[in-house]
Amino acid sequence: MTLETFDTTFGLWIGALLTLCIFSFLYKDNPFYRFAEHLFVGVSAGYWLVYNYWNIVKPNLIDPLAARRWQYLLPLALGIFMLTRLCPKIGWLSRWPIAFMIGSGSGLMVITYLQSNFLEQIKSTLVPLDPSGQPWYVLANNLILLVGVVSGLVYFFFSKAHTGVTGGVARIGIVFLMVSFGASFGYTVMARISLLIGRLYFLLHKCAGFI
Amino acid sequence: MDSVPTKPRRSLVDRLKDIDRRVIFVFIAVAVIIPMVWPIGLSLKASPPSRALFREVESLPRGSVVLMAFDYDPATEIELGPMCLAFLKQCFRKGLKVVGLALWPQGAQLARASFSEAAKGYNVRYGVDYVNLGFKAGGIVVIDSLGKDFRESFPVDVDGRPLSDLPLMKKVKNFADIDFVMALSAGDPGLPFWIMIAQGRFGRKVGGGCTAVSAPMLYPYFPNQLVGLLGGMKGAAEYELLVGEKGPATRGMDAQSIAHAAIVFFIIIGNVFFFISKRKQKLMGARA
Amino acid sequence: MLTRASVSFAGRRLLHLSMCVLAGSLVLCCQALCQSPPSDTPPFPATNLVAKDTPDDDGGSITLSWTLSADDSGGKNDVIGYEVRRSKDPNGPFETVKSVSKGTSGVTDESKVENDAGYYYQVVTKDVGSETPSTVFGPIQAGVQWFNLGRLNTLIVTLIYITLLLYFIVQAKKGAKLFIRRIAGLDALEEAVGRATEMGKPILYVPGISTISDVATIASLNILSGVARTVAEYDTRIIVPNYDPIVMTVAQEVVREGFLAAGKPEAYNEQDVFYVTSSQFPFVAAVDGIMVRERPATNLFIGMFFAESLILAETGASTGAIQIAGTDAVAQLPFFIAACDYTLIGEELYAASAYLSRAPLLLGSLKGQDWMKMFLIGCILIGLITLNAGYDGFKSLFDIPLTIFR
Amino acid sequence: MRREIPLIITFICGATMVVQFFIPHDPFDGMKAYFQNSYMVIAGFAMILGICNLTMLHLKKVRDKRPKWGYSIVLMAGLVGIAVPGFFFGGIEEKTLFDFIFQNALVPMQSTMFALLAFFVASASYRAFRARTVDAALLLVAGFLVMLGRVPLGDSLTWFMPEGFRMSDLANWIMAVPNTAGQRAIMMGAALGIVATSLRVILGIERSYLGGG
Repeated sequence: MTLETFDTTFGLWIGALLTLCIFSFLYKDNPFYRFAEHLFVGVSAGYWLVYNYWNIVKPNLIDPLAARRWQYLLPLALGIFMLTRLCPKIGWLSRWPIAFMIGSGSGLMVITYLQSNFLEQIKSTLVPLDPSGQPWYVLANNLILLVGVVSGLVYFFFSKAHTGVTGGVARIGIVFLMVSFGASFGYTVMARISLLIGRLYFLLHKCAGFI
Repeated sequence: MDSVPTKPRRSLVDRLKDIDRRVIFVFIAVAVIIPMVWPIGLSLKASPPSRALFREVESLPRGSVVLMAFDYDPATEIELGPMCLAFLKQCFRKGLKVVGLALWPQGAQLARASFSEAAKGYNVRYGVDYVNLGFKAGGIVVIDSLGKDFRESFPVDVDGRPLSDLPLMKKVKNFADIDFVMALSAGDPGLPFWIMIAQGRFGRKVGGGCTAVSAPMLYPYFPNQLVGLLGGMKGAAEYELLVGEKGPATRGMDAQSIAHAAIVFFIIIGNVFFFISKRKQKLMGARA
Repeated sequence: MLTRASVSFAGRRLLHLSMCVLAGSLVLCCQALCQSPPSDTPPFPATNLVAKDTPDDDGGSITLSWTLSADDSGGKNDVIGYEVRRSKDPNGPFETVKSVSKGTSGVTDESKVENDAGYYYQVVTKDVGSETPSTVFGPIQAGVQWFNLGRLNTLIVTLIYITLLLYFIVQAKKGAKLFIRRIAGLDALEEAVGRATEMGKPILYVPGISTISDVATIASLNILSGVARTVAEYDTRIIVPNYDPIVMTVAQEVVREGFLAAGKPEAYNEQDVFYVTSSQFPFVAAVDGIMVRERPATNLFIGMFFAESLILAETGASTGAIQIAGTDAVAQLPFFIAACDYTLIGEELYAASAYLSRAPLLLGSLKGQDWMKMFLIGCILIGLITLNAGYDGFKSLFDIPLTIFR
Repeated sequence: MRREIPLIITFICGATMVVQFFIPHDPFDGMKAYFQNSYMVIAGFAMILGICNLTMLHLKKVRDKRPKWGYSIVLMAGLVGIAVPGFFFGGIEEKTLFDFIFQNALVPMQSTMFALLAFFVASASYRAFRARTVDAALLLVAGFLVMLGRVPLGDSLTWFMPEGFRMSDLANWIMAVPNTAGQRAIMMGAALGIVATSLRVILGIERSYLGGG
């Protein structure tokens, strides 16, 4: 047995055991699951720490600073401020980087969402209703789409009680929302089953050589 | 994860209505495992896109060169891996030469495994009948560069051997020497780029395989830009059927259909029990 | 991870389908015409070459367009492609900056274009054995713009929205009475906290698995602030596992302040607001563990969620907890609706902080949101009417980028 | 001051991000990239904070010999076991110890956790897809039809219908029309909520993230 095949076989066995540990949760909480869960959390936290260093902190901070690009001192300072949380006395300084992140994040969201979810969605809702030259069902579909979007939006009116006309339209909106939820659910079922098949194939074929 | 403790003296219907979820779990597990171990071979008819792909490859003369793209990762291997195996077996049986490459980083390793698995039982040699060029980042740019010279993006193969040492690559310079392109793709970069460049710009025949989720988006390319398409596990199972090699997809497809049926069945009985108990409650209410 | 984008694909599918069919038939036509044998005579040149500064950018780019050669998809049809050549001198020498395949009638040149330098361009039509240059166009300069006209519509919508929000906020400040409809999921919050107190069990609050820059997370932390206060008043324990260290930091502040506001700062236990890991499934494994071991009476899943939503909600349901979820992740809403007792859908999540605090400023902005929705519906209706009257100018106002000024 | 400065920072950063979107000219054109880079760096530092929190929590459990403290040792072992080789022995390239642990422990557990969904999707549909109310009935019918339309069974059940009106076509129609309408309404509404919340944050109206709503 060469080192490489040993590696592969050993790795497969670890993978198989951990897979079974996680599956055991379906029966009930048990020491095997608890073991796998804690290992899982520890390893993934360590993984992210290392990954963060090599893929973010090093190329985006240390390398540019080593090349004397001083504009990177600001993120360095903010990053260090973030760590002041560790000493309670000056912990309030960590609010600065947090404010920076929340502020720039919010600013980006304002324009991104107005552009992609407002303007673009309006545009894709504007479809010709003119029956000439189109089969009747295209027209019908476009009308249904329109009714669905408008009534769905009315459901989200907060400053009006859902009574009278508003209530009626909002009710139609709920119908569309419910159909949409049901459909999305049904659409996903098959993909989820393939995930399980993938896992079982790993166990039965690659590990046990069963099939 | 125990179920909610049940009150004593509940009727059978009530108890079935709030069945312990672990019972459902067992049914699902059985519905998936049994067909995987003992494939049933539920009647499956190859759809036109799968059949078209099969016929196209069958019609290629012996010695033709097929370029195969492994643009996926382990997460989608269960869907795309079986397609790849069935397709490679067809190529090896027909005496076609296969050049593999990957636009996804983990594709190169998957290609290595697939080649060695498919090569079992066929008299094929690495370098002569098939090569694995490995991974190259860049997506559409890489595909574009193949039109000029393979060596631009892939100066060496996956193990670092220069292409000049590989007999097969001596007669393959660029797209002009490729007779067929087969792209297995799980997303971006993937099949649409191959269609755009290899088919659109260089006029190569392109076939493809994709996940079930992205199949509806790619079907419209068939048959004008794509000579054939395999969609998800179903497409893979169809191809296994055509090639005559019942493999993992046939098993998986059986498992998927039966598990799906099990869920449908549970939804139906859930509603039946629900209505029975509702009617009973109504009757009891009327009596009281 | 599943993304928000993955769900909107169904909507675009029809459009995509028709475009693909169209593209497909075009290619077929080309192939059919390609059969004629190549010849040695040079192709006809490309004509009407025009170059202009690429609009709405920071310079370094020039956009070119031309009319295809008569031998491209017509005539002898033996054109294989075009080369775009550039020089600072009208007499050359010209260097090739881009080559494109046949049938292409425009490119953007971004290869080391200096701003405010005069360039001359030429397009060379190529067939197998020969080539024909077009007339030279120039000089043309690349420049930097001060305003991106292509985004004017986004700016106008932004300004309208800000005005509406500020107007109603000012009204609210002046003391205008503002109504807000019932939101069942939020009404249930207090009841859910009360139930946990009665049972002597903790409450679990998961603020989503995203970062602080996701507005859904900020909305969730706003709700947490209200929940923490109620929890402190009821003397109940609250457990907040976190996916992101910064969200954890903020969550700690928010919960501590909640206890402080309820007058019970000593009851706050910082170890109950903790970091787990920034990886989706290990995080879920840990939260599942908490649910089956601590058996919280109430689970709140509020914020941004991905494929793990159903794992959390089903495990929670199996422990018999009351569950309230809230997210705007369209792909995950169906699972929360199926497995939780109450679900805040989309915008309801963002209305929550106003609903819970009844702070007039927040209520005012809610009113502004409703007016913006009216504006939106108005745009759709006007657009449909004008479009069906045969005028598509209104629809083009929503183009991204806006091209009416080009 | 402890509260004002953060509010000012939030406002300036938010306003800058909005403005840079409309102005391609210097100095705004590079602003977004610079902010995003800084954002990632801060997040990188914050990771240390997270790890410290996790470590202290579990070391405390071990020190106090709290119930089941042994699992905390497993967790710490996992953390150290992958971090040490990742930092000091070979980095994160292929065929390192770090990569071995990633491929053979992390990936299988991740996929298995994901695969649990196959079971949960079944149990959730058993409980939720019941025609208790009109709304639930709508959910049930739409879900059921789409599920059937996705497998060959659905089309065989509707063999008597003309081509184009079978179960799979119906499922596709539900996905393309009512489903799109519902999702679009949610997306537009949510977008307005997101933008309003962001603006409130930038303007300092919503400030509970600083603690003390």
